Amino acid sequence: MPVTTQDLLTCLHRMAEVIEANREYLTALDAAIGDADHGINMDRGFKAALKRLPPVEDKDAGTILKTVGVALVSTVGGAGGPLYGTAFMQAGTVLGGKYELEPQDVLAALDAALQGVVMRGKANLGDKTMVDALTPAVNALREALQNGANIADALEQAALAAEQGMKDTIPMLAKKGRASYLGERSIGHQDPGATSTYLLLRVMADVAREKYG
Amino acid sequence: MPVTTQDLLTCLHRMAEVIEANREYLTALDAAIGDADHGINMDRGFKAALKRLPPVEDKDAGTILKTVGVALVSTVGGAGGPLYGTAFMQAGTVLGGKYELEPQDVLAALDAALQGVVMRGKANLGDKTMVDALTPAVNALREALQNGANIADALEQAALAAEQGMKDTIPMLAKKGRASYLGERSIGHQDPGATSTYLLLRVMADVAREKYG
Amino acid sequence: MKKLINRPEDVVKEELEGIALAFPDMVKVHFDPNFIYRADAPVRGKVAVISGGGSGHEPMHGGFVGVGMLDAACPGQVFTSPTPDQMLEAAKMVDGGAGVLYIVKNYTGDVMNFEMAADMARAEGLRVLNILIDDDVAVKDSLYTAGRRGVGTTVLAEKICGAAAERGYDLRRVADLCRRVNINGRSMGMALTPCTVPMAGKPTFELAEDEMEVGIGIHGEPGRERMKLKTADEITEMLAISIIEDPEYRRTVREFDEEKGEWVDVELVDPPFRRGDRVLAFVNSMGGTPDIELPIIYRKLHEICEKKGLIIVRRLIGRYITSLEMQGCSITLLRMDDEMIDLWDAPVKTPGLRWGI
Amino acid sequence: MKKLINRPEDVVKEELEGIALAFPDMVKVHFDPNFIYRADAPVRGKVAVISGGGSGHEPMHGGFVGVGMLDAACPGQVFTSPTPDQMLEAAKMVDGGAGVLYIVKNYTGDVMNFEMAADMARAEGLRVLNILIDDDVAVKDSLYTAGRRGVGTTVLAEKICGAAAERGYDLRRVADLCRRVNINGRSMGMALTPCTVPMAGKPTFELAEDEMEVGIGIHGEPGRERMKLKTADEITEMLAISIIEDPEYRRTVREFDEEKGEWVDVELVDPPFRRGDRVLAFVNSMGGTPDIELPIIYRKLHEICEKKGLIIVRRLIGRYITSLEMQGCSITLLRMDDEMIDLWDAPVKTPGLRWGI
Ligand SMILES: Nc1ncnc2c1ncn2[C@@H]1O[C@H](COP(=O)(O)OP(=O)(O)O)[C@@H](O)[C@H]1O
Ligand SMILES: Nc1ncnc2c1ncn2[C@@H]1O[C@H](COP(=O)(O)OP(=O)(O)O)[C@@H](O)[C@H]1O
Ligand SMILES: [Mg+2]
Ligand SMILES: [Mg+2]
Ligand SMILES: [Mg+2]
Ligand SMILES: [Mg+2]
Repeated sequence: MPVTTQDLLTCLHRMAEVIEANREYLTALDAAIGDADHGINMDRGFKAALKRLPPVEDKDAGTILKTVGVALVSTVGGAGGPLYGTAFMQAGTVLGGKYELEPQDVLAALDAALQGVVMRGKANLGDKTMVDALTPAVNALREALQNGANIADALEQAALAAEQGMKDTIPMLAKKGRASYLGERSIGHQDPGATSTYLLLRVMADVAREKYG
Repeated sequence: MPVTTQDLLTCLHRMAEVIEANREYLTALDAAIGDADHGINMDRGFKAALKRLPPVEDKDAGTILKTVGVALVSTVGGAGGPLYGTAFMQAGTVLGGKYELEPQDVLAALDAALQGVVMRGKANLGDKTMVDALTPAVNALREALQNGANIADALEQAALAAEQGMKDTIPMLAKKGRASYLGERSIGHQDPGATSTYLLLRVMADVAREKYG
Repeated sequence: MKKLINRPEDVVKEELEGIALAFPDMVKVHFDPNFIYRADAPVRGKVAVISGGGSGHEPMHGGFVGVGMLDAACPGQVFTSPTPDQMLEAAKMVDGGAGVLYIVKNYTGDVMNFEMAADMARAEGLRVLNILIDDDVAVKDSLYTAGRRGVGTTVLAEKICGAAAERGYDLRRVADLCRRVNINGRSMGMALTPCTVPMAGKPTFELAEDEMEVGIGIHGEPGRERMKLKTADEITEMLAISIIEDPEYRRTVREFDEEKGEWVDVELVDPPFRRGDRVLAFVNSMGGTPDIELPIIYRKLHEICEKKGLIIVRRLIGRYITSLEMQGCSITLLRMDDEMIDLWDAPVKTPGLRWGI
Repeated sequence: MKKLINRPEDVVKEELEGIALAFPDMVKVHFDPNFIYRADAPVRGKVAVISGGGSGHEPMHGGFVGVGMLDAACPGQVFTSPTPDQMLEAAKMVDGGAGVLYIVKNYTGDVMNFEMAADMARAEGLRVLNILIDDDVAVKDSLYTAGRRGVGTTVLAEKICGAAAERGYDLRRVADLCRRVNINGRSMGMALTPCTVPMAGKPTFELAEDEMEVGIGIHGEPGRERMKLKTADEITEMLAISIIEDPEYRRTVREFDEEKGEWVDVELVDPPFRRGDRVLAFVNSMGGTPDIELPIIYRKLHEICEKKGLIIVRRLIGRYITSLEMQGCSITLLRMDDEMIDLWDAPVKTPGLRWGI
């Protein structure tokens, strides 16, 4: 059973809810090694994105994701805005014209999102950024699908990998973004961007499980 | 035995010590209903006055007191500077040329000091200022001397009256100086200027008792 | 106490040393007694305008010394009136032969010290007049208090009188103008936080996290009233309405009468604001307020003035008369006539206020 | 949290509304997307200079819009980079046909958003160049970090490039000048206290009564190092020596190559200071520092520069690039040549910086 644009919309609404619920948490993480705005920014962005969804709700997945990406770019600001905005826009590009998504489409979209983030931010694995959560998630998704997992199980693997990736940022010394200015003092703190990335993947896995698990 | 200029110098040195010892106390009183500088200002002034004494130590009481008054005017600032400065200068004026002071000279000097403060500051009794400590002190001194007390006992009466006058400022509503801006909120606090006036009179009484008591 | 200072007792001295090095094209500094004066003083034939007061209100007054504003400023210790010898020596240094105006904020200490200084200066043959600024509507009556404090209007009077002196007004005219500015200006202030005098080492008062002081002066003293914290709009409304609806204010002040050769009591009357008045709107930071908050205050003040029929013809927004790091603001409204507007617009070149030059 | 605001989420919007009302002779404000622009924009034939960044650094950048400085400023939320649509619409509004220079502080967010904006503007037919400011010597290497942050030199670059654009320099020349200002400027800052972002509601970090943060940026983030409090002289020495003895600094930055039509990596080198260099000395308050403390810092900086053989030819002392109510300071030294000095002295008329006009 392919994923529908309705599932995608459900997913986006739930992402907005989860981001709102974790607003203070993400901001507190950012206060420790950044500038205390990541949760606030993401929340503002997802709220704005939801507002722009109604006119495109019956459009293809690509249009929906690009709409979200553009909304994030124009309302989040900071590093998160261009990075998540680019991620959603790139994902939208590979899903142009599609109303039903096969597991491979989901993988292609998430992979495009990752490439977008790397293209925009030039972070390497281990730099203590969202890339450290997104990269293992995409890898886990690819592997699970190769091993014949259904979309729900595969996204669960991706979310678990993102969670592990997020936790792995704790001992890292930041080399990109604001946290890099702290040098050694960045060690011991979990990266806020990696955390928001995990939260979004957790939503995807949950929605998939509820529907297809 | 008349009071000598040596006694006067002892008195001035002790006044400087007492003001220094009560610097924080006077400042704290001023913080409650003023601007938290009375102790700091008085301490700066008396320290400066002591520095200017050596060249006039062998001069008459009038010269010594005027030197202190000028020093206070030019280093204390605030309301305290002109008020105490004028007090010492006026006291100096009535003691011009004198090297030995009879009890009546002491009374005349203190009375002149009071007149100077009133002339300069236009405060009435009950306005919650130094006048509320100085006025009863001068009255008590006059009365004690009329009743035949020696200078030590008479100054003790003056100091006790100043102390009572100082305490009596607590329930008063301030009508002069900074404290007047507080309106009702000035009630319940002891006036810093009345307190420093009492402290100076206490020194005079103590020095007189040690020598003539 | 956290401050960017060395020893607390050296703060004013080192500040003055820094000012001398920092603005050599505008001012010079004299030490013992301390005063800041115009680099090109004395200006021959020009009335010299001098002010002074405790330090800790920067840029006032030292930051307003320069072409088109003050000829000299006498800084006292932090929040403590300067002494007569400073005022006297400053007058002697900058007098250009046309006399000296002392602009004095109405605080007991400032008033008494400037009166002594004026007497001493006259004894040395100078012509000196003192004009008081007493514009703080938080002080209601003058009978049971030391009278209204001098606050925001002081800055405006220094600018306008400085421009007048620069234009060649004689001493009497500059003094009359200063009095006119004073009776047309009204102010009120509030504080979110106290401040710490370096020599005292601890805050001048304590405020709970949800409290503010309303009707403060500029010396870190507690205000007229302690209230629960309100929004910027509510605070602005409270201050602005207190100013705009303040009734006629009468009091006597002491001025020196040159004909009689003595100090006399003069009755002054501040007329209340009326619809159609043209005003300068001045939003002042108490020092520690982030600059992002001042336009928020101005926004509401603008709305209220419009509603009350006051026409804002000039504005001043920023930190001009401060209380160290105190957070809070004050509002001043000055009713202006054509002459005042013209003098306000005249060029000024000081470390703290500059335009047209 | 104690602030003169209404709802935290309305702070930037209401600030902008206030600015529009307060400085109508200098600037206008556009909403959705938000930007402040010169009242007389577009100026035909003049290169448009635009900057932007998070709010909370007032007067930077919005306070520097006006004749002789910026054509437009894009304010983000507090401490958050603005978004590409703001930068794009600002460029379209103020472009006078001679192209647009984006002056970008080197923070990941600012850099990415301005790059996206430049691409979008070029897609709409505008000529746009981006120049980075990365002058904070507290960031030692560029290989293991996002590179030096853009701090105090930004203000100086905006003034100097604004004057150059006003004089009719073409886009390439203004961009080259901006790069030259950047590689000749170095800064470092410190904080005595944190600050509170209105939307966050609590301080961005905690500091004990005897601690300070050294090597901070401008976003209320903790600095490079936490230390025991020192005296003003010791702090000034620490900052000044870090700046003056900073070795040659090499890094690659991304700039747009108009010939190739793509972004390219450019290697930049900041030459170290040498005896005999003429410098502009800039002492900046982080926002909440009482003005009385700044000359104390300048005094020591002056002494150190003299000892190190640097000749201070111009000075800027005050609050220009701030972090809300944070107490602390930053020092910037800019090596100047004749052209920069001349452009620095040129008239400027903005809410935050004004002279000669
Ligand atoms: N160059 C980069 N590449 C990928 N992610 C990055 C990069 N720089 C920063 N990030 C991510 O952005 C997050 C911070 O986002 P946010 O707080 O919204 O932006 P800002 O740092 O501008 O305040 C970091 O936690 C990190 O995961
Ligand atoms: N008009 C006045 N007459 C007499 N004493 C006064 C008057 N005004 C103030 N004082 C006294 O001065 C004291 C405050 O002195 P001080 O703190 O040195 O000056 P300031 O108020 O200028 O800071 C008050 O406590 C009061 O006793
Ligand atoms: Mg952040
Ligand atoms: Mg006092
Ligand atoms: Mg005082
Ligand atoms: Mg940010």
